[in-house]
Amino acid sequence: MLKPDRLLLWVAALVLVVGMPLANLLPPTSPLHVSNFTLNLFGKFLTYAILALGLDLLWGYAGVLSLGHGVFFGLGAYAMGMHLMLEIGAKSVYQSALPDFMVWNQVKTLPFFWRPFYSASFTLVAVVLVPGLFALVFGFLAFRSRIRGVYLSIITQALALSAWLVFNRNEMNLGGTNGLADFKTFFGIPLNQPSTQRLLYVITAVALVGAWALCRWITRSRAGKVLVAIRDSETRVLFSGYSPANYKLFVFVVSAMLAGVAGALYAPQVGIITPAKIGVLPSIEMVVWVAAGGRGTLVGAVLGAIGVNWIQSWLTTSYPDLWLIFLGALFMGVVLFFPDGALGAFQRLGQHLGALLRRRPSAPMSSTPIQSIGETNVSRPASRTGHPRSEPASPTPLQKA
Amino acid sequence: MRRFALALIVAAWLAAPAVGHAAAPAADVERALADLAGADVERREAAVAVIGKTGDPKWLAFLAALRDGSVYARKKGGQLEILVGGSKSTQGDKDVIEIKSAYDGAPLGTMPVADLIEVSADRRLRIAIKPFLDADETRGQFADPDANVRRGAAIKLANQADAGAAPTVEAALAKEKDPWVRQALAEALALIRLAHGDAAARAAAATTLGGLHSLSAVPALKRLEGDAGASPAEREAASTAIKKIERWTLLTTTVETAFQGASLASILLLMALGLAIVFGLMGVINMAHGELMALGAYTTYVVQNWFRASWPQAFEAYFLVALPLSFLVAATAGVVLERGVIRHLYGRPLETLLLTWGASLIIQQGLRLQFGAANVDVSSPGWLSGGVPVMVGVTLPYNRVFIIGLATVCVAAMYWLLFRSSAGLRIRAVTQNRAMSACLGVRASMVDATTFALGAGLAGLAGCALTQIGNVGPSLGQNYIVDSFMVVVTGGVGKLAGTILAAAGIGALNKGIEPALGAVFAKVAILIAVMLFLQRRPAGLFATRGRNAEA
Amino acid sequence: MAAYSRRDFLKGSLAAGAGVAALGFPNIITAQGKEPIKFGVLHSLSGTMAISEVSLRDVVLMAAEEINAKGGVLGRKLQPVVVDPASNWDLFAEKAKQLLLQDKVAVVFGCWTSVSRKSVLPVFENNNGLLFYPVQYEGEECSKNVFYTGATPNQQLIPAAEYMMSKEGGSYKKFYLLGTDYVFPRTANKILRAFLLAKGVPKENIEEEYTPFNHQDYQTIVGKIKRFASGGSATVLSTINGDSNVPFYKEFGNQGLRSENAPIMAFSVAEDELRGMDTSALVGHLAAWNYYQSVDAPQNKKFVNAFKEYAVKAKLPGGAKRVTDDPMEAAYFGVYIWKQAVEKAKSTDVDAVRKAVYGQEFLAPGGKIKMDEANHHTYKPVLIGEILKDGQFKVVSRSKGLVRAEPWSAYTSPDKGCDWVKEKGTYQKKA
Amino acid sequence: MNDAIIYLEDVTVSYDGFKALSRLNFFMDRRELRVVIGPNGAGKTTLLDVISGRVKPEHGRVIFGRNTDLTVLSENEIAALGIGRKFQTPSVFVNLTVWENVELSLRRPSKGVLATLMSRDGGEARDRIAATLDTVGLGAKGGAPAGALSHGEKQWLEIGMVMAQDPELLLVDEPVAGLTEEETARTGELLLSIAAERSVLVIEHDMEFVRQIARTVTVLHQGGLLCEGPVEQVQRDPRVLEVYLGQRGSASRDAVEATR
Repeated sequence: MLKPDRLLLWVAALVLVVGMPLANLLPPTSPLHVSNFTLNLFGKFLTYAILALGLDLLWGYAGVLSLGHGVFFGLGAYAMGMHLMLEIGAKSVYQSALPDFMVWNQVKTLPFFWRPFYSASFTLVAVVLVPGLFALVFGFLAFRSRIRGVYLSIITQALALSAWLVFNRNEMNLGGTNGLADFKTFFGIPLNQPSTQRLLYVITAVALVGAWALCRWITRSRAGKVLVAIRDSETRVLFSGYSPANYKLFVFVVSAMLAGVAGALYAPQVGIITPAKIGVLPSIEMVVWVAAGGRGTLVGAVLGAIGVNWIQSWLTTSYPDLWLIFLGALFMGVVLFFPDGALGAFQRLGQHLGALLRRRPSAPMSSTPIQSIGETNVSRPASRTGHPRSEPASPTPLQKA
Repeated sequence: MRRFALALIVAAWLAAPAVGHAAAPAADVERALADLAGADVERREAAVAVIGKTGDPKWLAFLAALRDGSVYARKKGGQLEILVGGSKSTQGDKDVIEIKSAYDGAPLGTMPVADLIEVSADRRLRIAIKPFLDADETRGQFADPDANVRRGAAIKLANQADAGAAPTVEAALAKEKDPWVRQALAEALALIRLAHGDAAARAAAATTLGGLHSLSAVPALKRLEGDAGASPAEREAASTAIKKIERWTLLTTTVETAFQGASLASILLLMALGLAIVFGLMGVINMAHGELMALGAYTTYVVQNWFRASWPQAFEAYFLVALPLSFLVAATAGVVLERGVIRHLYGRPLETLLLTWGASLIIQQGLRLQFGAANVDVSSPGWLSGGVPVMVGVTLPYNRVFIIGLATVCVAAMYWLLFRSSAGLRIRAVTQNRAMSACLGVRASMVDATTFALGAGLAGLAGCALTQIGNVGPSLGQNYIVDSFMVVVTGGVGKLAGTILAAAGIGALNKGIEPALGAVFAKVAILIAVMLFLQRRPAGLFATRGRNAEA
Repeated sequence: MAAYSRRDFLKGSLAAGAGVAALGFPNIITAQGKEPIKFGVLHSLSGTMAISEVSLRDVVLMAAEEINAKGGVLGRKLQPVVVDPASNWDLFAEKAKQLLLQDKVAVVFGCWTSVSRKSVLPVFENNNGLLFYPVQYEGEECSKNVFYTGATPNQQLIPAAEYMMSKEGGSYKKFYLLGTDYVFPRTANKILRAFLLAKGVPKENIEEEYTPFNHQDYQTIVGKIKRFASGGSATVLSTINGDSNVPFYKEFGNQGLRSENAPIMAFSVAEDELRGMDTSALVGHLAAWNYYQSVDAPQNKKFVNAFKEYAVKAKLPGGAKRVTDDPMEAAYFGVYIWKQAVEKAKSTDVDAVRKAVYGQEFLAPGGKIKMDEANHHTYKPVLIGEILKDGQFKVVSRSKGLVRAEPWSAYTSPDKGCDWVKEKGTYQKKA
Repeated sequence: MNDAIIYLEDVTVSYDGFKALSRLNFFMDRRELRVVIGPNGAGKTTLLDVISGRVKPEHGRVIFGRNTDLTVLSENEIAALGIGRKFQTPSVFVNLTVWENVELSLRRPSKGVLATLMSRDGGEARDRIAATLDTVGLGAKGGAPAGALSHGEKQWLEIGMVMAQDPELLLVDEPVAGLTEEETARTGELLLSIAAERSVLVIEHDMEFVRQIARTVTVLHQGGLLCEGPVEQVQRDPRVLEVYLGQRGSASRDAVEATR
């Protein structure tokens, strides 16, 4: 017998994976119809959600705040994009086998690192491995030398900046500012068909569910507890015989891979990937999604990613000038008042209601708040005090004794 | 062809100075003036020649006015009268302008700009005017008290290398004292001789130019070196000179690079200083630092406009007012930020990071709504534009010299404040042990506010300084924030010395490799370097080692 | 005021859009003719590009108001749908989709950077939309669904280079090609280089260099230019993007370089950018465009005043200080070209309108312009301007008559052409 | 000497010039409960840091058991060898339950990422956890979040966690700082019971407590070994009186400070 909140979760998942595409199949006249545009939009949001899951695993659980996840997202997206570019072949504006930008960059032969991407299977692997390996190297250097807390955040931010600079450079043969665009087919299937978009959506949704299952499995395992422990007291973990560096590295790589997958699914759905997705700002925005949704709870991360972006695409239409102000306010509000994000807010609400209901002998529905959905909700208000402790290396001399 | 003719005329005129002046405009000049007001390019050019040929200083002054675009025509009776416009001003709702007669510049009162037709001098006309004025101007300029003016004149003659100019230059050289002007004059003379002298003179000139390290002579010398017709002596002289100059160029390039490094370092330092203080002393990662800089910059902009409007005569001084003001404005904003939100988050650096980033977005968009998305223009005061020559081929821009100075002052001030003043004592006390200093009656909250205000103020100062080299827009801060953070992290938190050293190191390194790698990859290289550096010292250059704090 | 009316428009359109999307019987709505015609405005109102693009939104909305004031198009009012892609290239694609699929707009006026155009291109082609692109660009593009009212390289770069080589230009012999690192400067310099070499300029007299977006520190580069220019007769052909220009020109002046000795010919500096600059350092330097606010023509005076009034009326920042420039003019007459085409086609159907656009003529503020009969680009005059103290341009040279647009430069891809009447877009010329 | 549990041979540690330990020689038997005392800055905590691998000595050797050189190992490797450390201020995982705290500390064949991902605890492990919790008197609170425990309970939980590691050598830093009389007494018994089958190295200020538990006492002074022996002998030692008991003031101030 499922708990009602668990049920809620499954229903939500079902609606996302099956409901939306089916609704898209309905005739436009039916009230339940979901337009291609909306479906495509949500497809994009779901890719963000995948990334958010990884980021949450890293930040919400292990307490490692990466401000450079745009890079891994970008790596995945570029890996996929490169394959799609090569698929275009001579159908491009210049009717050349080379990608357009190479033609106007006077590149005569395909650069060596492009060649492998002719192979679909290689691409599918690269989408995960390239970000993974990159994260492995970077993380190894960072965690081995015990760069922690804010230091790590700033280093990752620097990483985002330099990656952005490099990807913008046309000499890199990655399309410079324009990035990779104008994809025609997705592994042979023409992209401009609604059916393809629907397919992509379903793939993304399934990938999201998979990613969620993976993260849940990790957080439920003892390793998951070790991660939380690291956030609480890295030294204690160290002296309990675990190597925090390895655990951080592990989760860093996993989240990078998830980001890569997200990017790979993003590129064909949006039809373009540019360095603009890699830079400092996008990377921080990704953090907002998690923070807003509720860090430390997987569902929160997903909610945040979808919610924030939904609001963005609405605000940028109806109140263009206010978008940034809203984003900023959201940020400050979350940090100040809802350290555990929207989900946390709901939960506390739920708990209050639960309390009220429990007054009466027969509470109609179980008062278990949503928090018990899957995760060990690690960022209850307790975690607010938990945080500074969790960063021995944090430069603050002002820790209240 | 025409140009050559003009050159000859000028030469002739220079050779035999002080021709008698026509008292009143002659008929041909009258006609020329009429042509000037017309549209026919050829005739206007001819007209310039006519007026120029009179050699009358007053007419030359007129030509100068024409070139500077302050010549107008007004309908008078049937035809147009040519006038010279003076300073503009606003009377009531319309702009009016002082007008003077074309010839002797006798004031004719003021009249609305709208009623005047601008007699413009396009590029072509100005090229026609140039030789006449050059000839005359050089005279005036060589007499000018300002060394830079005299030097400018010399350089101009050097570029033209007209044979006719030689006597003027010699004359000037004879009575010139200032070394830089002498240098320029000698260079001009040598170049002229190189162009027009006989074999011996050319050889001598070549040697001289070599001795003068004249970079601008290299093309001419190269030509001479390769000139089959030239005598071996000349070619020999030329090639030795070229070698000499090239060696010198190497030196100057190094000096320039060094200065550029210092300049970049000082900028980084200015930006990072405030950050370092807030970060190091309070453990607050202030992502809004860049926006506080933007605030400082916009303050400068506002002050400038204010001076433009109210005190045009004191405009040069606006920057001196802007400096302290931008400090204050940013500091105030800082206090608001600190008291308003940040104080709730002490001891949680990551939260402060997110929070301040949110704040930065709001400030940014606020600025955009207030001042518009476009950049705003902040013009440099005279004393911050141009540069000072320090050695042949090296001119140090004043604005950069100024910023280096400013950075030095700020650092000194910080040191005094933190380590010599009682306020600094309190700050350090709170930094080290909040509870204890509270017991000792230090008002921690007060100190926090001051410290943050200080950091913010420094940001404002940096922003103000940046208006002199960069542009001022809502997203100004974004361009700098990451760099500043890198400096702070590399320097080691809470260590001024570290910050200074890091800024210097990064600046120098960056400028050292930029010529080779280009801007982007230089930056990337820096970031990688920092990354590897942190491998050795995870807590930066001057990390406080010591008994490990408890877990 | 207009701002508000726009808001209201917007709400209306959104509601309608939602209605259409949800209930989905657009045919009924559009059936009763008096329904307003919706058009999209796709310019960044926030982010880095807002600097340039906000003005384009303003001028497009102004044009729409003018047209509505004169009774609209086919007796129907124009109704703008303004969206903000926030200088975020993938948001451009998303917003384009939204405009075409959800709001079902008849035409979209938008984009500035080539990357934004490239990112929306597939959207317009897949959904057969119509985009008017108002900015001078690198060419080498030929889309069935885009009309380019800005200049192609041969309408800006080549004439400018020719001018600098000419006697009245100062007959310069050494060229420093300096640009921001993105597609326009890269392609522009590729073409310029090809042209200069073709004109017999030796390789060693051409330098080429790129800096990243909003690069601030030009010390090193200006140092290089100084050495390059020593000995005279050198000029800089600059495709530096708006933001980096101030630091560049300042450094240029401060290190002792003057426009008489080494003038800068800029391809991306227009009046609107100059608003944000301390022009004292720029005076005497040059730019190449197809329109300047200073163009002396009655319809231009009307245009400039109209815009200033509009800016005041709509309480736009800057108000009466606002200026007009080339992309704004191109955006402005783009709206009118579309209007004329719709009236000629008696419908807003994309294919009908496209055919109607071919050969359309219009008396634009800068002078009469003409849409090409086949290649989706615009015949324009070419003007070399010189920067004045007040941030305006003095025209120092103007092309004889209109110059035909060549999307494929004769210097880099002489074998290619663009034609949507006889051919299917880009085609290989028969040798 | 062959049944030594830990052996330091003229170890020197210095932070920016200041010598925290200078040529210290220290030796400890198996199943010994040793108390190290000494005024502030004597290098007591540094001694623990050196043994537990948190600080690497510039000079000297640190031998664990027969011949394992600790100076080349990292903290977690040392911990895995069987050296447990209890910090002065209790450090537990506030966001995990008491049970989970012990569960993580439990001694296991491998504490690598993969192993930890895969393995689930069997009954035997659960019994050990339960047992540990009982010994530290937290048996009832297994489900509570550690953040909710009182100061004393946290101290015991941490001791429990260290015991769960089943270490051969237990390093304890001021275990009774800030505890009530009664808590102090209980802690004392706890340590003594542990010392029955393990070696325990305790650093302490509170002389009362020292007398309660100590057999042999080592006095550190300025990073060097001052003297060593039974409590009463040490207390009579004039040097000790001079440097330490002589300034009981400082000792008690330390105690005060420790209660922060």
